[in-house]
Amino acid sequence: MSHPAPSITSSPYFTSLITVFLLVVLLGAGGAAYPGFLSLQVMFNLLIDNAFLLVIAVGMSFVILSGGIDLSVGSVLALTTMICAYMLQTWHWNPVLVIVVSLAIGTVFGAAQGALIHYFKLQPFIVTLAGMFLARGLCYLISINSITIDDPFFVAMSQTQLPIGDCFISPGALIAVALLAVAIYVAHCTPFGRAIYAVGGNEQSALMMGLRVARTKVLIYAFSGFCAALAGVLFSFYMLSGYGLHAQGTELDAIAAVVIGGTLLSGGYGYVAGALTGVLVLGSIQTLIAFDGTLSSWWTKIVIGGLLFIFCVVQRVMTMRGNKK
Amino acid sequence: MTTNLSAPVLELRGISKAFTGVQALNGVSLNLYPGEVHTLMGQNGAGKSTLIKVLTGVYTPDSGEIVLAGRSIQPQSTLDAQNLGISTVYQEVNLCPNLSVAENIFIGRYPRKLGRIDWAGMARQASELLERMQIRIDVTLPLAHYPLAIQQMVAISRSLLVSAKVLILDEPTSSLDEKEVDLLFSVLRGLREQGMAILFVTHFLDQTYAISDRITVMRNGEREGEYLVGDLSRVDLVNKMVGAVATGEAPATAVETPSEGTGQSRFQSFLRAVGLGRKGALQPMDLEIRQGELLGLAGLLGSGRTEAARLLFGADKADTGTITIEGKACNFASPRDAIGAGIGFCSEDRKHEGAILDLSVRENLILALQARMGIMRAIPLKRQQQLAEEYVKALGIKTASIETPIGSLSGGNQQKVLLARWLVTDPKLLILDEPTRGIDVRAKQEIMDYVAALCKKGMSILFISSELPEVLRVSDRIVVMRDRKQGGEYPRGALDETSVLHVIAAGDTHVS
Amino acid sequence: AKPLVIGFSQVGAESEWRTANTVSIKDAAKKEGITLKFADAQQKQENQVKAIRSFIAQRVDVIAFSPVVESGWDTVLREAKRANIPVILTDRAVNVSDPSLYVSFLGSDFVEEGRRAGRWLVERQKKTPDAVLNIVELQGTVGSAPALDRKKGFEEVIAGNPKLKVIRSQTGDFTRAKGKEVMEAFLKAEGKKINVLYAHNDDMAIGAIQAIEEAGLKPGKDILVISIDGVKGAFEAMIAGKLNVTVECNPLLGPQLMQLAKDVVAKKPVPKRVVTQEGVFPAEVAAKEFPNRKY
Amino acid sequence: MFVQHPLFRPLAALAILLLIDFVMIPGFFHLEIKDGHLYGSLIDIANRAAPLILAAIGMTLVIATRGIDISVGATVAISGTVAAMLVGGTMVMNNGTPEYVANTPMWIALAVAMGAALLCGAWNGALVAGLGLQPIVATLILMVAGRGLAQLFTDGQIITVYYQPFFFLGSGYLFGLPFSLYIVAAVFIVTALLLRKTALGLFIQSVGINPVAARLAGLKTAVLIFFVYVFCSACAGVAGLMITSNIKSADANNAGLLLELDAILAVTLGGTSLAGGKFSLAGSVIGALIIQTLTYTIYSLGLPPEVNMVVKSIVVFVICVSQSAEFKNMWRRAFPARGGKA
Ligand SMILES: Nc1ncnc2c1ncn2[C@@H]1O[C@H](COP(=O)(O)OP(=O)(O)OP(=O)(O)O)[C@@H](O)[C@H]1O
Ligand SMILES: Nc1ncnc2c1ncn2[C@@H]1O[C@H](COP(=O)(O)OP(=O)(O)OP(=O)(O)O)[C@@H](O)[C@H]1O
Ligand SMILES: [Mg+2]
Ligand SMILES: [Mg+2]
Repeated sequence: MSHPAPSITSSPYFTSLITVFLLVVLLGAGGAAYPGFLSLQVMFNLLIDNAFLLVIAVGMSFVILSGGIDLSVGSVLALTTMICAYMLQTWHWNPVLVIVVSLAIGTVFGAAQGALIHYFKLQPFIVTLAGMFLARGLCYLISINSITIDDPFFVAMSQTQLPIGDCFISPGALIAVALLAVAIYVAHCTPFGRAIYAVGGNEQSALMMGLRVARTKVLIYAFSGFCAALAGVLFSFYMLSGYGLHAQGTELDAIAAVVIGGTLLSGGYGYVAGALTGVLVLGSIQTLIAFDGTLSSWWTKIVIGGLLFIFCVVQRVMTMRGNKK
Repeated sequence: MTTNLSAPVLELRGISKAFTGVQALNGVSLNLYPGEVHTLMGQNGAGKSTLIKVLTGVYTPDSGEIVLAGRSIQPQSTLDAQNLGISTVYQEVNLCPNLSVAENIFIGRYPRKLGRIDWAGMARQASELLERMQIRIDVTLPLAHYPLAIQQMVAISRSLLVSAKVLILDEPTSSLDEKEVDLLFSVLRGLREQGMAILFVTHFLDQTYAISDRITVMRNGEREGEYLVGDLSRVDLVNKMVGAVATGEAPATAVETPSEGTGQSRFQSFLRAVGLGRKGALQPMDLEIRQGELLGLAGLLGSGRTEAARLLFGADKADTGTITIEGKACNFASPRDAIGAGIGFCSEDRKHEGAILDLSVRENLILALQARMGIMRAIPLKRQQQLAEEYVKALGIKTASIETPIGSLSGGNQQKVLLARWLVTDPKLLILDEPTRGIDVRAKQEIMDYVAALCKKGMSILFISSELPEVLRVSDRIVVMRDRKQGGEYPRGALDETSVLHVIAAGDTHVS
Repeated sequence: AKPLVIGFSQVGAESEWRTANTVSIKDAAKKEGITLKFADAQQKQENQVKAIRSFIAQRVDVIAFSPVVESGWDTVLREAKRANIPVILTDRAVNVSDPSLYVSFLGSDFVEEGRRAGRWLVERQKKTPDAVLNIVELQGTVGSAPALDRKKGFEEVIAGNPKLKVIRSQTGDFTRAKGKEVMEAFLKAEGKKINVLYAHNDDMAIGAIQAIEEAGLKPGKDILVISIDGVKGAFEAMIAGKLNVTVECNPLLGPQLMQLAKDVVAKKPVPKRVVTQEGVFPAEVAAKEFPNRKY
Repeated sequence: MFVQHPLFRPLAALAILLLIDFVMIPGFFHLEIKDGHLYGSLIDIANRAAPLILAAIGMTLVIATRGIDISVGATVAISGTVAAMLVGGTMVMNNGTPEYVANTPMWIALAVAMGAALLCGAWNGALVAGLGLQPIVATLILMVAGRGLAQLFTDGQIITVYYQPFFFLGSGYLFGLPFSLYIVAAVFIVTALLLRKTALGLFIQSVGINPVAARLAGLKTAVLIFFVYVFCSACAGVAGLMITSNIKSADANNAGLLLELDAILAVTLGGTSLAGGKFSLAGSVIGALIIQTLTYTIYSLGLPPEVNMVVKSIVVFVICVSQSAEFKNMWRRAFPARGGKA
């Protein structure tokens, strides 16, 4: 098409750069308004507290890039915390084995959803919505109580603070960042990653070009399931408990993070690294509100909505401007 | 030339395929020999594309056998077919618009370096590959940046990359102009020398005779016959496609004389564009379209014809210039405004900018008319059906019924429906961007006659086509575009094919 | 001197009860001249953890919070301890390996509330000693601490009485709409067999009362209605004779919390557990008590 | 053929659910006359499904344009609280008999509440159609902030309404049937007529399937998309009034919570693709009925609440899979004899 195609196509990096720029502005504004906001530890806390969200958002990026959606991730996260807690506390399994098994369960769960989506040509939204109910429901079947984890390995992972200067970072945050790095590599430097983009661009064409669409789609959802389970493990480290009500609505946060990071929900356009920006934006908004400390519950919601609004609108307007040039 | 002594590399035996309501293929057989270019011809909806899709695993045949190099095969997917050594370019461009041009060529078989994709190497190879077709573009930009013709070349390049035994090209030349076609043919000839078997679909008789060794003619889902090129005259070929008794005259050579050059003065100015331009797309140009005139827009690929048309129609916003219609200044913010002023625009990219695939023929056909009438004044169903039936008949659209989704029509028939969409609105000015793309010889003739008749009744037409002879034949006046700007304006008869090419190539040479 | 700074992480604003709780704390802080850093967690534990981390980063004097859930607080509380910031729990308890991680817990005992509801019913049953009372239960959100505890306490008490039988138990998510919807289904399925409704909070009871009325029965008479919390709506229902009893769960923790915080900072010894004063309000006293209700 | 009709599968799913109820739950189909109106499980289901049906009708059009609206629940909360606050009413004890007085005339209250809902829709529409934000983020903003606004209005309290006529909307009866059903029927019929008698249906589908082509054919795509979001919010607004009226109070935090998910689920169960384009209004209604029947069944069966979600998810999986074309093919392959004879 000779006319200017959808803005994001004409300068792929542009939106992402704007997002980063706006994030910096957001943090700067916070620093100016609240003393102590711009300390290194607060920045690290952003990563520590949102490690699980970042992991989920990475998986979600793959799914969204392929033109799908995965609503089950929050529930799979909760289910994983539950499974971990149950296996550790009731069966007293070796923690490493527990982690491996729960990651495997999450992966299989995701793959099963992917298979349903692909082979029965079902809509991702509905399949993963049912998957969301199922995973949540399974939590309650294991136990409706929360289960506290006191396994020494988990406790150590929870309480270890890796010092950086006079600040610290948690192992969970490092795992999340490592996963992000791997995911970026996979998305941009491996045929599998490119197949994801191709499927997201046009599934029919991808099929006609001879790509293994079936395998790719099942793998994408399996990966998302894996990420959700890994996030669950990180969450177990973080909270040291398994609970069916953990991480409610996290799927929406993850989707929002990915979309704010510049990825198009219709698939095919965006960067996995955008997940990090998106997560940091959401995290900074929350931190800002916590530092402010005067907002009532409803003002909290309104302000989150308002900041999201400003952010999205500025991002959009700047993108349009930039592309006109 | 083919040696019939060698065994066929690919044999189709009695292939049948039915869709709901249509027997698309009925016991079709075909032999494809190594080292030949085999052209498949037939009217729109004859079953050519379906045959190719059956052959490459997109559809499963209801009955029949596919034999490749003596072995019976049942490809389940395009991937299967590729692995078996069958490389295909389908009729509708099947590439990913979000990926870069280079990726579209290489996806599925990336050059690797230390296990990871070698981006630089890939871009280099892609550029080289396209350069062989004399296309010099930035291969790292997304495919969606480029016009359809470029996309088609990319699809072809992609298919050439595989070391295949069989290469199938379904109407690869439908939006290419002569230069590109020549380049493509020289590549194909090279491949033929190397013993590749090439199955080629086109509606252009010239191209058929220029490249084929053998022709299979299809009619109504059946094989009419298989001929050596030398044994079949053009007239015979057309008659066999159409299924009529020989009349002794090939339709393609019939010359229509729309209006005499002397009648110029009877045209009144309808639309006048002054300094119309858009940064990066079209340099400011002047254009006048007169009432009842068929104005041809000639030029090479990427010369800016489509862009000019889109600006006139308000599909893109012009940075500079003014448009006046019948003396009144107009400012089109959207296609809707242009339609309100009596303009219609049939886009060259039917898959992305024309057809609403899941909707029926009827709904597609009345869409623009309904849009113009507004949302509240729904056209009564009876009237819709009547209009649809009328145009299906007038343009010879082959469809099971007017309620069939347009997506299940053959490519050429979709094109006719989209043309009809604009004809029903009875516009004062109709902009046709490659309107006959993918339409068979006979129908093309009929459509152009139809259009010319409308012109006589006072409709203005802006006609864009990559087929120079066609432009020359039907236009009252020709504007030549070059490098995204106007390269001269010529009255009917002032140019012939060579002189146009000359103008396009050399600039403003004045031809008497 | 510098005003005392308290960081308080609230669960959310999911019910009237919670809102009253928030208001009480904010008002008390203002009255005492204490700077309150308030953070709303929107019912998510992870948000509470984030808020507590940010309180630590801001070096507040005291951290107080109403935990969304009991478990999972070890790590962040350890961080608070390392930063030498005392922690006070309100409303709900936590389950930590090291009790020194918090200095005091101020709040109601959900199990006890359940027991009180049960005891009222056991007393009531004595009036009609021969009749079997069929109970339907509207639980709170599945897995939430008040739902689990109120169920547990109630069951504990009625377990000894063979005439009291829970025949249906389903979650009503603590809301009026769900309470009504579930009660409708109960009424269709069990009909006149239902004698008692036990709802884990007033809102569900109020919704269910509407369902009972629409079924042509008289709440409070044909079906006894017991609920917990003691919000205004419940008192109105009692005055109208539609609710039999509500067990109070006092949200007005503000003044007590501020006092505790001041004591903690002044290094005075504080009790590890402060139970709030709560009553049981049967319908008979409702009219008299109604004007005293603040929420 | 009848079996190939797109509504056949959703209807069959609903029928099977009802059949299970018939077998498992005694008296499920029992209807009696109580206080001059029909009373029974079926009436409950229809009554309870009414807000969901409304939300699903609005959502169908949004989805048909390739959009999505996740702010439906927040809009429900806003319209509900606005109406409840304005109508309000006080219970005045007059010689021991309670009397009810409205604060604001009810029709004004309803009009303002609907106005608020339309504003929500206009907001969403402006963000999606005007600014070109992605529908899911555009509506996420209202989803988050809307509930906060509603709570701000009410100060976090549950607003109880003490004004009898207001209750008619959600729990009144007309000719023996719940009044809400008449509202739903009216909205459904008006929408269906609008789609049938004007070109709206054609335009919405065109925009959903191929927005670029639709624009080139002369459609006002932006106006259409804007309208669709306003319409969806209007439906949600009515649903909010209904819910508020039904429980005689407005609970800003919980009213319509997760209604958007159920509405989307209803639309998909009804056979409309989230990819936009072809849609079925009747299908969405059936989808909503399926969901409500399922919920009611779970309550009636006496299952412990822990298994609610597992049961729900499995039923959704089964319905979806059995509706897919691939499943039909597999079935045919597995039982070729029957397929051959048919
Ligand atoms: N997916 C489908 N569903 C239903 N009918 C189809 C489908 N694909 C093709 N057909 C029908 O099969 C017949 C043959 O179509 P096909 O595309 O093979 O024609 P063609 O010879 O390639 O025509 P053209 O020259 O216009 O491309 C047409 O009548 C068409 O309507
Ligand atoms: N040979 C080429 N080399 C580089 N760019 C090209 C070439 N051909 C076309 N283009 C691209 O063509 C676009 C403009 O084409 P436009 O569609 O306006 O011209 P056109 O004359 O209508 O061409 P077409 O005949 O393909 O419709 C530009 O975006 C340009 O990048
Ligand atoms: Mg074809
Ligand atoms: Mg062009």
